[in-house]
Amino acid sequence: MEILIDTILLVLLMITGFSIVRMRSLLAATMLTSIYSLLSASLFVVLDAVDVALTEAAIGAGISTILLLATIALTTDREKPPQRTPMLPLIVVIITGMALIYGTLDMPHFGNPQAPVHLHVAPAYLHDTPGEIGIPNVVTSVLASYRGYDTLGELAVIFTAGAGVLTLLGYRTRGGNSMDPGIRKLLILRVIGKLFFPLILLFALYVQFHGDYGPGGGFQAGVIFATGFILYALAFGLGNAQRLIPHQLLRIMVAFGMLLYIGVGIESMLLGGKFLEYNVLADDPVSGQHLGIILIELGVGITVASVMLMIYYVFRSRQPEGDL
Amino acid sequence: METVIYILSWIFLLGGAIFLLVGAIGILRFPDFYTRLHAVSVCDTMGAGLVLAGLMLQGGFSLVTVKLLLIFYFMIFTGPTAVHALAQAALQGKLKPVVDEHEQQ
Amino acid sequence: MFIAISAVILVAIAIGLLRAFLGPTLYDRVLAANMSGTLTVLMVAVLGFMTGRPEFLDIALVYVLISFVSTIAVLRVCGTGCGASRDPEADSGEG
Amino acid sequence: MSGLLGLYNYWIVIILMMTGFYAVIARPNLIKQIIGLFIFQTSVFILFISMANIEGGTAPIIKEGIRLYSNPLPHVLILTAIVVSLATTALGLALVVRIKEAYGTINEDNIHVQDEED
Repeated sequence: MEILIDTILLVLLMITGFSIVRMRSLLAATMLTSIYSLLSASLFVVLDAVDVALTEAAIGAGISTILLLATIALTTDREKPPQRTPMLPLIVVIITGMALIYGTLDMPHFGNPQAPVHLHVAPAYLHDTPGEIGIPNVVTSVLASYRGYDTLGELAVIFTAGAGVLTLLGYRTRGGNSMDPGIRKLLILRVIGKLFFPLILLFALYVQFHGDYGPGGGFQAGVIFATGFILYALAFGLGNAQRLIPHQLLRIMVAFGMLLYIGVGIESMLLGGKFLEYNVLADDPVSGQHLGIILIELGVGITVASVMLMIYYVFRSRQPEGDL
Repeated sequence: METVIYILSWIFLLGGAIFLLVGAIGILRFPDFYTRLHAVSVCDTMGAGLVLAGLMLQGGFSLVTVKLLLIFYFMIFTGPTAVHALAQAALQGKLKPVVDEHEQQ
Repeated sequence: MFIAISAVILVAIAIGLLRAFLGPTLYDRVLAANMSGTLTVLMVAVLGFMTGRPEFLDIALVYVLISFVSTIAVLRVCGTGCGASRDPEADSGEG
Repeated sequence: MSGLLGLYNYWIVIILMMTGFYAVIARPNLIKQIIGLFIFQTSVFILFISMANIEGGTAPIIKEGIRLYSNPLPHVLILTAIVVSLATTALGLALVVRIKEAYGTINEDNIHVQDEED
């Protein structure tokens, strides 16, 4: 049954992809990109990747759509018709596609349990997690414990990207605490924004700390946190959001999350283990792992949330005054 | 008792599915943006509400029901707010509704 | 039976997508995206029951919140300015 | 799953990948290129997640009574990759904003023309 839904979703994704490329209005393309993201997120649910689905929904349909919109607001909505003939790119694309399809002929079939991917490392993770780490969500245990180095690297990439955006665009403080006339009209939005803002933050905390037991973890929670503050900024104006979480605080938080992560690693070295070996953090290895994973996830969450929110601030603060 | 709840949940689920389909046909067939808003409301309230109610009956009394209730609670607030904001933006953007020409004269 | 419900939801998503392709105004596309969000939430919920692991409703919850925030974002970030114009290519069917 | 349907997922992924690739190389508009890159990235995610799937398996969250789980390793890789993809997309968009400010256009052809004039 699931294969049927999988098939239909893939076809819908393909159609959406084609029409995104054909759209000449960039805003329309952005809206379709958001739908595309939601569709791929539901595909991930069908394919059992619940953690990935959570991330993709929060990032693809949420923040990346918002960033695209902010960029369009700063640049232009119209795409000029291409002057070059699209023949050459089309030929390149078709030849590459053919080569890749030829390559898939040797691949193990979809869902085959004997595929090489499933034979090495992964069975060990699935088998050892309950005993060694003691948490049900294997994705979290692999992310935070078995492959903690990788995650540190990913976090460093996010940190660097945040720093890069800040360097490229710079940051301008918004004077005043006034709400622009556009917001004044949206009374209902403000009431609902006030109602939902704490709920989203609460939910982000749940995702953060429930990540050991269900889908969730630092990456997802960080993005949801940032989305909550973005909702606040949308409903009450950027100036008010920046009074709530000042930009300087965000800069500190970005570094703090990274330092927390590295600090846990160094602490485990000081206690006689290897870098990021959580077993030594407590008397009993399993509770050491628990403590280590919670701290690491917290570090990830703090950095991701503050980088996302900082990127949003930076993009939006470039908008001309009064246009916000 | 169990069979009654089971049958009831399927009635809810099927009813919800019908409302969803009707809403979807509406968003495709209605002539202009303002009328399409109505079609979406059908999906957001009756469609979603009935499907979630059917799932609640299926799930029994557990954490699942609480989460479904939360989803329903969020939806019942977010749907109308989003649609209201959209309608207001469309009005401010000077999007003219399509009106029957006979009534206009 | 759950498969029937999810089939209906998929059909509704497909129709919503069609409206997103056709336009003709930006608002129609936002509306279609909003509806797809609602339908995706329902589909994830139904799928959770279908696969027998309904504890994944957290994902559906995230979808509700995210699709709301992104709908609001379109209207607030772009303001009334960029949505007012009809996309010209949508009318001609160029897309 | 056997026969051609077993490779169906990969083929659609390749078509999606090529759609994104086409947008990147054929469209002069920079934002459109970034959207194309987004499609490309998502298709790679789908490829990995398809490979992780095991027929009859469920999500890798250990629960009593379930024996077969999907492969968690690709999930971990893609989960972090999604967040990183957003970070890189943001960097690309920041560059686009700067290019717009410097050149007054985000059309690649016009930028080349302006570069040659200088």
